[in-house]
Amino acid sequence: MTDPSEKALGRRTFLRIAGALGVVAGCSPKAATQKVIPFLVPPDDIVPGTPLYYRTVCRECPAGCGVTARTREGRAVKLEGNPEDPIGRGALCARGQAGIQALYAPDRFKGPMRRGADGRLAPVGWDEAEDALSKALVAAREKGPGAIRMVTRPEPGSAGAFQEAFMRAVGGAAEDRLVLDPFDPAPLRAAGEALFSRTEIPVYDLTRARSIVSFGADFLETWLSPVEYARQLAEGRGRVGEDRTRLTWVSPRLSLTGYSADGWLRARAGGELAVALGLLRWLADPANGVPGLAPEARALFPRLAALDPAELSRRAGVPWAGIERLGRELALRRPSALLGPGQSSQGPDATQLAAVIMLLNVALGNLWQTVYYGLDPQEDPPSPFAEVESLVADMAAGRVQVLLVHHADPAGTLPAALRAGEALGKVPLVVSFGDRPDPTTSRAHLVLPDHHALEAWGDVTPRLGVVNLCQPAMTPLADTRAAGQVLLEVGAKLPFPAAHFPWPDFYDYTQTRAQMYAMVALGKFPDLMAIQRDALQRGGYWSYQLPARKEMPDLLRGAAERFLSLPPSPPPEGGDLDLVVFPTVLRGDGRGADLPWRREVPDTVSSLSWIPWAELSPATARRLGVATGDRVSVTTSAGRAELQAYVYPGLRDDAVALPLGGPEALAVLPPVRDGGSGAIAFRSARAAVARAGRGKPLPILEGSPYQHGREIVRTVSAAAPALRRPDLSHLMYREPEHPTHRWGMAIDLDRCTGCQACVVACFAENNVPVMGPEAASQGRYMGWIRMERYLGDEPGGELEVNLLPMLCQQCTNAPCEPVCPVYATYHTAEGLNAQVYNRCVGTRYCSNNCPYKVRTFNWRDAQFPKPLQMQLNPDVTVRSKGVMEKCTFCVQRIRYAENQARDEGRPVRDGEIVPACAQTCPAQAIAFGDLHDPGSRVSRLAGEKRGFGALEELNTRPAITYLARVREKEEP
Amino acid sequence: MRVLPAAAASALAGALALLAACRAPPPPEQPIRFSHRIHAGDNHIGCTSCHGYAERGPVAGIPSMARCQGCHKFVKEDQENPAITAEIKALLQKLEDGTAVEWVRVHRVPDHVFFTHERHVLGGVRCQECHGEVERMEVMRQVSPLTMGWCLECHRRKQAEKPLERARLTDCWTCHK
Amino acid sequence: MSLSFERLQATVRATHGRPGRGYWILLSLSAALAAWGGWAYSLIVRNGLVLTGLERPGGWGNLITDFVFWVGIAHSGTLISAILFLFRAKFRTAVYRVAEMMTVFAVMTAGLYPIFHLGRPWFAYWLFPYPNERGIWVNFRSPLIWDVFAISTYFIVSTVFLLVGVAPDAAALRDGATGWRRKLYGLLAFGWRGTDEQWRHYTRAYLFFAAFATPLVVSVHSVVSWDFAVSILPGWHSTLFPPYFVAGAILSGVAMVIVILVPLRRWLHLEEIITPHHLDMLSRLVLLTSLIVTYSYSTEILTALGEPASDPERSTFLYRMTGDYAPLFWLMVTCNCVGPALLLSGKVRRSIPAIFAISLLVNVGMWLERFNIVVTSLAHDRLPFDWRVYTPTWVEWAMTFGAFGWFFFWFLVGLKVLPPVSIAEMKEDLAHAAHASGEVAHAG
Amino acid sequence: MPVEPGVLGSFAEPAAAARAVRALRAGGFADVRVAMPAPFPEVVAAIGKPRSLIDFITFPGAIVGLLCGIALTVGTSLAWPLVTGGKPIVSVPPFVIVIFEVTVLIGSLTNLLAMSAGTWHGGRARFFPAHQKFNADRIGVFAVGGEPARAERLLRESGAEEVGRVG
Repeated sequence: MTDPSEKALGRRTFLRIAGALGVVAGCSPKAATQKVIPFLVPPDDIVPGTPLYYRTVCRECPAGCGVTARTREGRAVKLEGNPEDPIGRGALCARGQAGIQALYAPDRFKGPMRRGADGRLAPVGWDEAEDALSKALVAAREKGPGAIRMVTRPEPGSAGAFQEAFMRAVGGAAEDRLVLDPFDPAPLRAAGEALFSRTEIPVYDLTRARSIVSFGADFLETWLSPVEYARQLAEGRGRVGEDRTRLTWVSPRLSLTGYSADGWLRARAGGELAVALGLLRWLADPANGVPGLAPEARALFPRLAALDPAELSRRAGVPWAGIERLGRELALRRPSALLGPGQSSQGPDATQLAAVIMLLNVALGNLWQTVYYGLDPQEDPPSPFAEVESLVADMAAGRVQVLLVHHADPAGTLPAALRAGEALGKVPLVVSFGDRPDPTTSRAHLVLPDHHALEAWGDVTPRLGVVNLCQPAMTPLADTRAAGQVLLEVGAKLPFPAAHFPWPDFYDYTQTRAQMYAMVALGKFPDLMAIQRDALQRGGYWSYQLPARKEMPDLLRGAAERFLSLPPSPPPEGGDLDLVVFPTVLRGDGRGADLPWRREVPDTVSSLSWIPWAELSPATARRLGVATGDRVSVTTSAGRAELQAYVYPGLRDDAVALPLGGPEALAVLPPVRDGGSGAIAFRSARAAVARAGRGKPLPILEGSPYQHGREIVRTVSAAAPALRRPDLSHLMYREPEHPTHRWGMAIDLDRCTGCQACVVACFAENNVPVMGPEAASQGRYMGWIRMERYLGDEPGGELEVNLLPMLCQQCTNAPCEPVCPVYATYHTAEGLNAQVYNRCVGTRYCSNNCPYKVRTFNWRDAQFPKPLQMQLNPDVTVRSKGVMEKCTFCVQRIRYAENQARDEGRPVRDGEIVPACAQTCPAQAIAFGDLHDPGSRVSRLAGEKRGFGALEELNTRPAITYLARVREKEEP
Repeated sequence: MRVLPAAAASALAGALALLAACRAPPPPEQPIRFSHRIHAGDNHIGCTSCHGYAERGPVAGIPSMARCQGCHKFVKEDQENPAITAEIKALLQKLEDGTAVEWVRVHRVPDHVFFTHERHVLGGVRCQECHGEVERMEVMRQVSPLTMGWCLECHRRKQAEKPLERARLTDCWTCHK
Repeated sequence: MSLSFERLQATVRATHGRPGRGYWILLSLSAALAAWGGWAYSLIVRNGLVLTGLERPGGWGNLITDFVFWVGIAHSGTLISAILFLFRAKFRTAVYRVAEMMTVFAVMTAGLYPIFHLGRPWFAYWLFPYPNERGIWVNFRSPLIWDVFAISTYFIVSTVFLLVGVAPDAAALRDGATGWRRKLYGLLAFGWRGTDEQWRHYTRAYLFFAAFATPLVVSVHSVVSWDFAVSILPGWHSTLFPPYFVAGAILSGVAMVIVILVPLRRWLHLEEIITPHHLDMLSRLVLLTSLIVTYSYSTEILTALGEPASDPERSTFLYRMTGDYAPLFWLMVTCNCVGPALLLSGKVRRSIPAIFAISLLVNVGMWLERFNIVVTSLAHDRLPFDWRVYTPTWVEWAMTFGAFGWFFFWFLVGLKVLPPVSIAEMKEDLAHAAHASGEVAHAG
Repeated sequence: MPVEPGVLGSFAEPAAAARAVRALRAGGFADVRVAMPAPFPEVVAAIGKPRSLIDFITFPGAIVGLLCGIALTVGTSLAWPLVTGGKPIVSVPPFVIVIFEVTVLIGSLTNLLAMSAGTWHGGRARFFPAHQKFNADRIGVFAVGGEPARAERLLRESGAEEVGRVG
């Protein structure tokens, strides 16, 4: 029997043929005879050479943002956020943008495989594979309970539900199916349980918060729902003065999220709890007379009074004054939101930290203002970590006969100290539904590759009232099958009646569930079919709204008290530095972190790509005799890792920081748990760091991270809200005129978080080639946008991080243009700085003369290993070696929109043209439009007092206006 | 001052274009000897009724097999001309097998040229202006050089009519992206 | 001096005698070096500039440095022959032929680099304005196009100048020569018979050539300097560049002449013709131009240091003197400023080894000067975040040294076919020297 | 083609040759020709031929070059006006550079042509009896027409090494 998606979409198989029709840019121009193969039957919704969009869901992280997949001639070429989806609202993060590369990954499995006697995986037929599995299941069931286990990523939807059904059918208990999320915010759930008996993840609405304090929760990178929270933070930004949202970052390390903060409380690793308790103490203290404090909080003071401020500030590693300052701010600025813990602050006392933070929210009356319970769908929540451990133990003890692994990677995403890899080796039959090699599939005996999300049916419920629907945007590339489908077929082969499911195939199963959702919306539409069609076109069923304040969970009596004492400080063993591990946007928890874009695009904080690194503060580096680029060994009680050092002033002197998402950090994590929730304690170890010799040249982007007094990135404050701009009125020549449009862009640096989503989007839209680590270390990074990150004015000076997303400024007086001998670059009538690849001879003079250095040169021919070339955007030339290239403001999109407008006989509407970077920006920091149209959003922004042009004193007249970051003085 | 070199350049372009046209390769051998003369000429079938995408997208499109079948399920032979009957038989065979005819491509522009039929057709450019008197062609062949100078010559002419709103017609990015 | 026409002609013809082993060794060495460079370049053509050390921001490196260096070398020739001709500087006669040969071959070398450094050299012909089917021409606002015109004009004019000067000598040599040489000189003499009617037009035309060449010389290196000066890059953007570059070019050129003449006069036994007096005169030229160059250095630096600390220009110059490339900078200063300063003393000027050594160092220094200008400025642009150090790869070095092989190969060939000194003009001088000293200017 | 009839004397010294030329011309020999390895000023003076008129070809040549330069730069820029760096389509300063180079190029090439044309006449075989030593170290004075005897005498008197009749 065939895959339902093929049945349902049989038509799409023709699109492959259509591919032959479109002149696909990039293939070498040959005059040799070409074949043109017509359709057998023309698909009615396809016009070759024009895009076709499908709504589906991003599965790169549990946030579950809705996406729109743009397809051309039947192949998905670009992912964009679904503007109707309440979570992402049309935005997508860097990882989401890169998701499409998993679809075309060259190393993707071509079909089912089985490990032969020689220990190698060999292709095998689906029937044979499924037979093998069913036999094994029958045999395993004889061995009694717990012999058949399943590890899966959170699947809040059909897939999960069906897995549960299947496991029941084969006689498994609920805990035999293990939901694994390495970044599971279990402490939040545990704290909710303890305080309000609500085992839930709270949902935040930061739009209303006037002050936000994050205790190491990287809510702009990976924490809970980063795209959503980045947008919410941005809504409170971009204005000077009182009503601008203030963000305070409490952590030993200034992370990317910290870059958006107005204040950084350099708490020592583990000091976050002391800070939180200190805050609570200060707020509850009647002496400080904080108005409108929740009575519950006041009641806690007697207990809190026992805490000695001096001790608190010692444990926190910050002066008491700093805590008081923050307390005062929170007292004044209501409502606020206090977030945490995140991975970097998730220690042995994570649940207590989570609870104290929640108590602070309660005390300040943030509950039901900015912090909500009752929105966690509690669909398929990650299992308690204790279960993970017991599973590993069972596997090691040989009690597990069959292990089904579904898009989880226990061997590659859990601390090495857990020895999950070894344990897997003890299981007779490991079955993986993974579609790409990873440490777990490399240990699997049977690989039954699942579809990529863009090839499959399904649904995801990330939030109560949000159901995002998966639908195939294209026919599967390889001989893969939906995991649910495989289970269904295996079930049919099993001798247990319970496993013979009523649905002919998995597609029908998803549809029956879809009907269930559709019921809700019934009435708005004549019939279910209409609802389902509509939902499929729009991408989901949404009845999402923040709950009204009535169902207030009251603090359990006496629940708070046990969180109000400082735990004994841990013995200083294992080394003289605190080990800080932190997640990054691009590496995530490590799954799919090897995708080309995710490795090529540099991390904003270190500007390093391709490799993991160890951060040390300048003072510590000096003490250890380490310079950026040297190899250092990081040793803890758990293990040792050797990486290259990056000296970073945004880190405490008593800490060393490693990025998560790779084996290095996991190797040094000791098997310590959070007391309250049992979750992994990412923050517990102390590490010894030693120099281990010189390293290879670093694949680093940054030259000097200091502005050297040049005022490149400018800032404003309430005191000085307007910028002084150079007088450029004395012109030598008349400005070239732009008869129709003058395309321009405005980038709000007060909103920009440096999340790199725009960069990856640009790679995807413009066929920007990936050149690899050597190229990166040679300064041959090809990205059309790069995140320039300045740490201050002079080395050793005050740390003031300023981001400057640097892309072609489309100057009116572009220095690059007159120096080109062959007119390969010039100024168009619409004010764009055109680069004509097929005219370029590659003198590189334009790049030399570009003050912004935004032009990238093709030092060699770019490689797009099959089938990655299928992702290439047919509307953009693939550049050959020896050619200069650069940002074009996505001219292909401009021309597309202008073309549409012509067809409909109307002028181009403002906001109709959206370059890839602007489209995906979670913070909506980028605006694009016509500067001639005074009503356009970009014109309004360009006119703001915060506006400035990069290096504008050169009179290049950039078309990009940067809106200065707002830096308020610390409030008294 | 402006016209002289422009004239020179375009004259030269024209000359070269002519040259290119002259040394255009002989029309390629097609798997089925399809005759535009019979279809477009004798039977007055409009271009877009087969090349359906010409008004909707960049690619004009080769008629689908289903489209052929539309007529040829009735037109199965030609009494007076057995040769034609043979060709039709060949097509019918293909339709029976449910396989597609692998036509040999006649018109092609390099990959760095982003040409769109839609804009030209909707802009009122007659198909024949570029493809020649197709309805007279027994065998399809390329009549225009499809070189940059040749495109430009027309673009310049059209731009001269409305210089302002047609400024884009001589913008490199109109064809190269 | 008692050098007769006979002796003179004999000496010159002697230079064209059967080449010895030394000659062949030198020739094959040069050829091998050139071939090595050629091979390196073929790698670049096949794999792209990925094989160089270039990056962003460092878009230019060794290759452009070499280009400027060789254009500089090419300047001595026309300077010595044309400008000194107009100034009627007597010492010119003995040395200008070698200088002119050098010029032509140096331009032949320099001209290669703009093509070598292209990303797509197979489209190099797009840089020439020719009517084309695409109807698109070249951008005359681009300094690179000025280069195309300046360099090709300079090449053509100096070649013509050389050959015209050779004609009478060729006639003189033709009569004594046999075989292919006779044919060749017959060609080069193009019907020269030395009649008054011919001299009448010849002398006049020669004057015009000189008159054309002189401003050309000045323009060519000004244009090369504008490659940098018209850009907005700190360290390039400077009004000082044209005179500074011309002086530098002459400095390197004359130094190169000395470096070549000193061994040459020994090897070809031209001591009588090219006397220490001539070398003295040349080294005075070196001294003069070196002083101009030194002045330019100091002006640049001092004006930059006058700026506020935040000024990129200032930062760039400080970087040159103290940054990653500082050693090269100071070596350059030693070679170009300190070394030639020694020539102030007549004793040094009279010591041929000293002159030779100093000139050799000047050539090293001048290459470094161009490297400094090209590379350090790019490595230290306006956005500190992009600062990056450029280091050449072996491929670039191969092409740099290969150029010397290429140059000397042609020069050695040239020596064997063209008279290394102008016989006719020497005769003229001799006649008058003789006349003055009343003796008969021929072996009776 | 035979050399025109006349008397040829060869001299070692420019001064002597000059004397001979003057004597011959004083003696009524209208057409006195000289061949010499270098343009000895005294001899040239003695012959007293007017300055070459090459100027009148070279200078116009340069002007033509100038015009070509202007036509090329301005013309081609206007042929497809592309704005670069906000500078005018016809930006004079950069064009001047190219125009100058073209002027020099075409100017010196015409100069070359003019010279070749000018020297062609004096290079013909019949213009002067071929003798290689006149390219080497001797100066030949050639009196065309007139009384050969007188010519010989005058040449000898002015110190000719050899004297002979030709043609």
